[in-house]
Amino acid sequence: MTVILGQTFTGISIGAVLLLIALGLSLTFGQMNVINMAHGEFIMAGAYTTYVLQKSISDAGMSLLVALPVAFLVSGALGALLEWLLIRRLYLRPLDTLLVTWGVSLMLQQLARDIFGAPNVQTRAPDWLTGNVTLIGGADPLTVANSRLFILGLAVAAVVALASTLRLTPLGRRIRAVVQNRDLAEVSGISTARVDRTAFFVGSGLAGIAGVALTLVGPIGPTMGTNVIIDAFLVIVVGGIGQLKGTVIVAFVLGVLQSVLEYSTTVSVAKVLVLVAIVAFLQWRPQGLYTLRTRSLV
Amino acid sequence: MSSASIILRRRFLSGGLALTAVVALSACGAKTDAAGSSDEAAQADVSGDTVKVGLLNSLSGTMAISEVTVRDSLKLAIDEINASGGVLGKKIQPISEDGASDWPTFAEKAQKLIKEDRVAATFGCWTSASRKAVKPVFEKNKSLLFYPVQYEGLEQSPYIFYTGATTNQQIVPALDYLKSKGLKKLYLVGSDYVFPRTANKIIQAYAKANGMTILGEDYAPLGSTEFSTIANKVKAAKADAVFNTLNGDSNVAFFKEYKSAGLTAKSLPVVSVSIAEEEVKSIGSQYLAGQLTAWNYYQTTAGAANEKFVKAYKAKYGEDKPTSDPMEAAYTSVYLWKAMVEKAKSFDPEKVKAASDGITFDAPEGEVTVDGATQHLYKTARIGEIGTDGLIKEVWDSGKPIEPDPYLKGYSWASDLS
Amino acid sequence: MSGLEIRRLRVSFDGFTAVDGVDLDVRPGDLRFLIGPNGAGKTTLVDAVTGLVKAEGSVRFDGEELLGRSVHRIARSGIGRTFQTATVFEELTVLQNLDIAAGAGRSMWTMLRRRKDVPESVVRALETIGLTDLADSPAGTLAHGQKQWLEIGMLLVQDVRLLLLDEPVAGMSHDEREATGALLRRISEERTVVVIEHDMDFMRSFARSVSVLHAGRLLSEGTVAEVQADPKVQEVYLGHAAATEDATVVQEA
Amino acid sequence: MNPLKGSLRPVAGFAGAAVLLFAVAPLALTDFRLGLLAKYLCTAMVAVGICLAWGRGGLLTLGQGVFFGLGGYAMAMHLKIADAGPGNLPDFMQLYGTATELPWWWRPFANPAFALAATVLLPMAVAALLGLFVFRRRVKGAYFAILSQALAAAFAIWLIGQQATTGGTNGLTDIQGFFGYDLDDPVNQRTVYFIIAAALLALIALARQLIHSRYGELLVAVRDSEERVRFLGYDPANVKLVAYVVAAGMAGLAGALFVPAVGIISPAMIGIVPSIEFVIGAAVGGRASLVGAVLGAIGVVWAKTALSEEFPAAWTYFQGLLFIVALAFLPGGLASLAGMLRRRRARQRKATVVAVGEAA
Repeated sequence: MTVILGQTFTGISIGAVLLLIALGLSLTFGQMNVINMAHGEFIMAGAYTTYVLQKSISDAGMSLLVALPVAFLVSGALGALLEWLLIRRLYLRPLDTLLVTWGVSLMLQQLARDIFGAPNVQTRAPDWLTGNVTLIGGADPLTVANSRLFILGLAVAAVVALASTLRLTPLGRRIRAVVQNRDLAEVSGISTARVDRTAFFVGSGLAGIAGVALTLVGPIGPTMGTNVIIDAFLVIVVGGIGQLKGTVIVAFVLGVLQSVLEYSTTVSVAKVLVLVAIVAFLQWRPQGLYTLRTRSLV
Repeated sequence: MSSASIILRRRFLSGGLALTAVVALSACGAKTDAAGSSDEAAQADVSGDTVKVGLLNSLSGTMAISEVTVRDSLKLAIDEINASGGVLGKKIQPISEDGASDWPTFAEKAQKLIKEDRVAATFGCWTSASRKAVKPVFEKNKSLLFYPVQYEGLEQSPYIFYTGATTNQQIVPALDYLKSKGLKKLYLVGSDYVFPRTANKIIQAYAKANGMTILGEDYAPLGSTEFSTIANKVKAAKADAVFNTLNGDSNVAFFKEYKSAGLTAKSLPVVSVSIAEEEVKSIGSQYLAGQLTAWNYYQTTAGAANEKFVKAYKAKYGEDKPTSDPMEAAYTSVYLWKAMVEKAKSFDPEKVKAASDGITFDAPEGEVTVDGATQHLYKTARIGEIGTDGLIKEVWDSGKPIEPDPYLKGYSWASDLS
Repeated sequence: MSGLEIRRLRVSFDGFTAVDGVDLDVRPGDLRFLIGPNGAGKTTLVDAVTGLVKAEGSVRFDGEELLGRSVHRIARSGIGRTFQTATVFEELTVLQNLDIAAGAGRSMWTMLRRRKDVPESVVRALETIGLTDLADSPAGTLAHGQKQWLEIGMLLVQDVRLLLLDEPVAGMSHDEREATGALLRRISEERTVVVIEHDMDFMRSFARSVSVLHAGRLLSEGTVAEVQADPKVQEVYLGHAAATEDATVVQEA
Repeated sequence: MNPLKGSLRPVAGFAGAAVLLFAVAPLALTDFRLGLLAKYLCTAMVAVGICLAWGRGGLLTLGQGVFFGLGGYAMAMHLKIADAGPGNLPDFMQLYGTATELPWWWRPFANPAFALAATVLLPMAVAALLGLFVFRRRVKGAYFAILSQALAAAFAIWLIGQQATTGGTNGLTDIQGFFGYDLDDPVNQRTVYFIIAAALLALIALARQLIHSRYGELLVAVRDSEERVRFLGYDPANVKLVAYVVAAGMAGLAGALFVPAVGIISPAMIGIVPSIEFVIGAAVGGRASLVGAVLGAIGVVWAKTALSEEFPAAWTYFQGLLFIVALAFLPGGLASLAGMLRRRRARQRKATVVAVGEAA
């Protein structure tokens, strides 16, 4: 019983990491239909931001909290720059965007290697994040790591913030208008170019926040982004384009599925099985869990 | 190798395939100039006043993290040797090639070094996979490779010198150490590749013979960074110690998760065989303090040779750069080659091999001796404890260099292994 | 009975009903115009007939049920359509466009060989649509009206028995409209033709019969004169050109 | 247009390529460089398939590594069994495995005819199965690309996990013979090169035939407007499936011939990164042009070897930059530059003709 509960909690915490990574993509890929393979490197930028800040702010907790907004700005600025330099020329060619941004991701990785060195770098986690909370005591205590709870909280906060931005603010309304009908939005006086850039800024900024979170659980190095990017894209594909709720549900479902399968088989087998499950799922719902219905031909 | 003899040394020409008749014609025409010489082993070019050696390391890709440090210490040794007069009066000219963390590329670059650059010897490779990829290249061309990383044993190529530890100089002593401390229930965690799987097979056999129990064995794909489930499994198993053969990035995620799960070096110590000073630096002593490692060398190893090595390395590459076991083995390998060449008075690989037995060198790790029969080194095993300062402090050593035994022939419990 | 036979057709998207129980019969030789204000469900009806959207009810053509079949199977049973915005294969030549349209039934062997000569039907279609001179130009370089003709030509070589045309004369000049109308009239002698159109003048000139859709339902049906006299239609098209004047035009035609 | 010239040009092109590959290259290059060229030509074979599937069919196949690997492993498994000799296990199985006999799924590969057929048919069968699932359900564009990548990753992970039977990360190494011929012998190595060169030319001819056939026209039609094709009575899923399966077969053959040329096949050739690297050559040279894709593929791997010998870090920047420039600013690849030049020349000629006409 403890095992099942424990794995469910583990799954939820894996899901929270996955969600945080995929959330920015749900905006750039899900809403704007841009496949940005350099998203992983924006995550990396967020993680390195934490590392750099910790050099000047010695208190680990303080630097982590400061890193959140700073990483958002750093990665967001990188994203907006990328959008301005390249992506805006490619909105009609999503597959070319994929390959172009893959090239960008290669260059950013090498840049990180040249700046910070090829080896991973370390950050210190604040003491209040290294312990764990006991949920069920006894001989086989069920514990949840503080860092994982922190990430879960961060993911929930980011989802709420993104959802309310999209729903309640003028910016959100503009983004949704552009997603639904670009031409109409343009003639209604919305500067689609500015909306695109802003949306890209926010989506990439969220990657920066994910990067800060990842410093708590994983390595910080030039290749940290590539390790997670495909999983994140799969979350969006299965969740359905343009739907935040799909992303949230699927991130947690895949997290739990992965952790349960890992427990009962091996990590390798679990990874392969999860992929098979995804292909099978797409047979059933080729457009993902939730879809926006449109009447367009393409 | 037995398999080679089965193949007839046939040529396509004599086979007379109709399909390739035209092709064969032009093959004949083209053959005369090149094939005559390349039929034999590629000759090292030692005609000038320099001698070329190859440095074959991944300078890009996932393995670059580790292999660049090896390349750096190889260069350090070469510089030192050149400054003191070179080898047989010739300056060493290193030719560095990037294996790009890709095994077929390693094979390609090894060929280039041997055939195009005509190097006298090659130093490098890190992963077993890259070594397996280049092994036939060195054997076919009768050229020498010095391999500086601890590995899984069960190999003895006539053209490779293994200057890192084999299993009986690292894993077996680590198990002896655990046994002596009364830690008898082990959990095995490793990356999914050759070294951990073979190491764990050896550990299983050792455990069976020594009254230890293995409570679980888990592998994560190379580069995997999600370890919460494995940490849960380890925690639930209630073992005495964890034997860790994870590689690279995975270690960072594993130790962060390990601490989060409330496991400590006191409650459940981890013995790692792939975590050296460089890795400690990237994981953070916050997560590692108190955990154990098994190697033949630490930056803190006592002795004048090591003091000199550490000082020279830091002077050349930076004060914050630690030295580690594979770096030390690489550094040592160049000096060993120099000693062999000088003893043989020739760069010819066959003569160098013949001269190798009994060569000793006062290495940073202590004295090492080449065992000509296995082409491995006598090395001292050392167990270290990671300190809060990020350095590894030695807590036990084998007292004297251990004779290399790559096939574990001297251990009765290992008779089924190969 | 042959021709197109639609019964109780219903199409809904996420709770919104675009076509709400439409019955429609179009006989061979008819040139039926489908009119109605924006959002009346005209295009959705055509989408349903051609299998693009899921629908309830029944759609039969020459006695065969179409609903539930996949798009390409419906196309193979002799039903072709065009789109509001002309959709031709821009990177292929006019000839290649027509050749592809002519070849849905070709064997694997034929497909894997080069086109040695131009099929007879393609030559005829090129003449019919007046693009013989442009046969080797990429379709992307055609003028808007020419693209629409090419689309019609593709339906001709496809040898469909039912043509569903979505605003075929939008953006055409007066002469082009006349030519298109004449072409449609000729085609409709052997086939069933349904045209969605907003252009009332064009409709009055060429329609043999008219169905009016409004809010997903069939509002009125009959000849141009009958439909224009229908007060329900006048109500929907309130503010449009006076019905009486239109009626006289129709009588003259 | 001059019809005679139109039909002669490809023949002349093939003849020129044949002279280059069969006479000039073997005479001009050392054995080592010729071996490298053999490796590059294998990449070019994959690019031929990519040109068909992606350039013509719009299917961004980011999983070609899987098919390359299937072909390579099928070949290498046979060669390993043959190297070991009858009754013996391949060396790595003795080392890492516990089994005393060949696993059941290895056994058929002992038969050379089966193994040879499998190098092409196995990738094609896998592609057909996958394509059937994916295309029928109209999973396309980005979804297809991402699924392909995930597939490549999963296949590599699976192979690595099966160390006792697949050699794990090491892959299958130390291949000594090729159907009884010693690969150590430079003459045989040279013959392997000739086989590869001939196979590449054959694949180019096959792809050319497909591209210029009615099917090739239909494929472009599907790429540009899948829905429209459907309304013409075709099932686009089948049209795409053919291109995907043929491209998979080509990648499989390339993988199979890579094995005797390089002597190793490993999961390092299969995952996400190598799969993308297969695409880059075609993208740089011109995805829709056969000549462009082939030359692009050869050029890019050549640049990789040349540049990474001199400046390993610079290679990464250069590779990234290649992707960006080729795709963002020159979507037709270098081949489109040639096309532009030709058009400009044609315009100039026309202008001259007009001028002459006016003068007269």
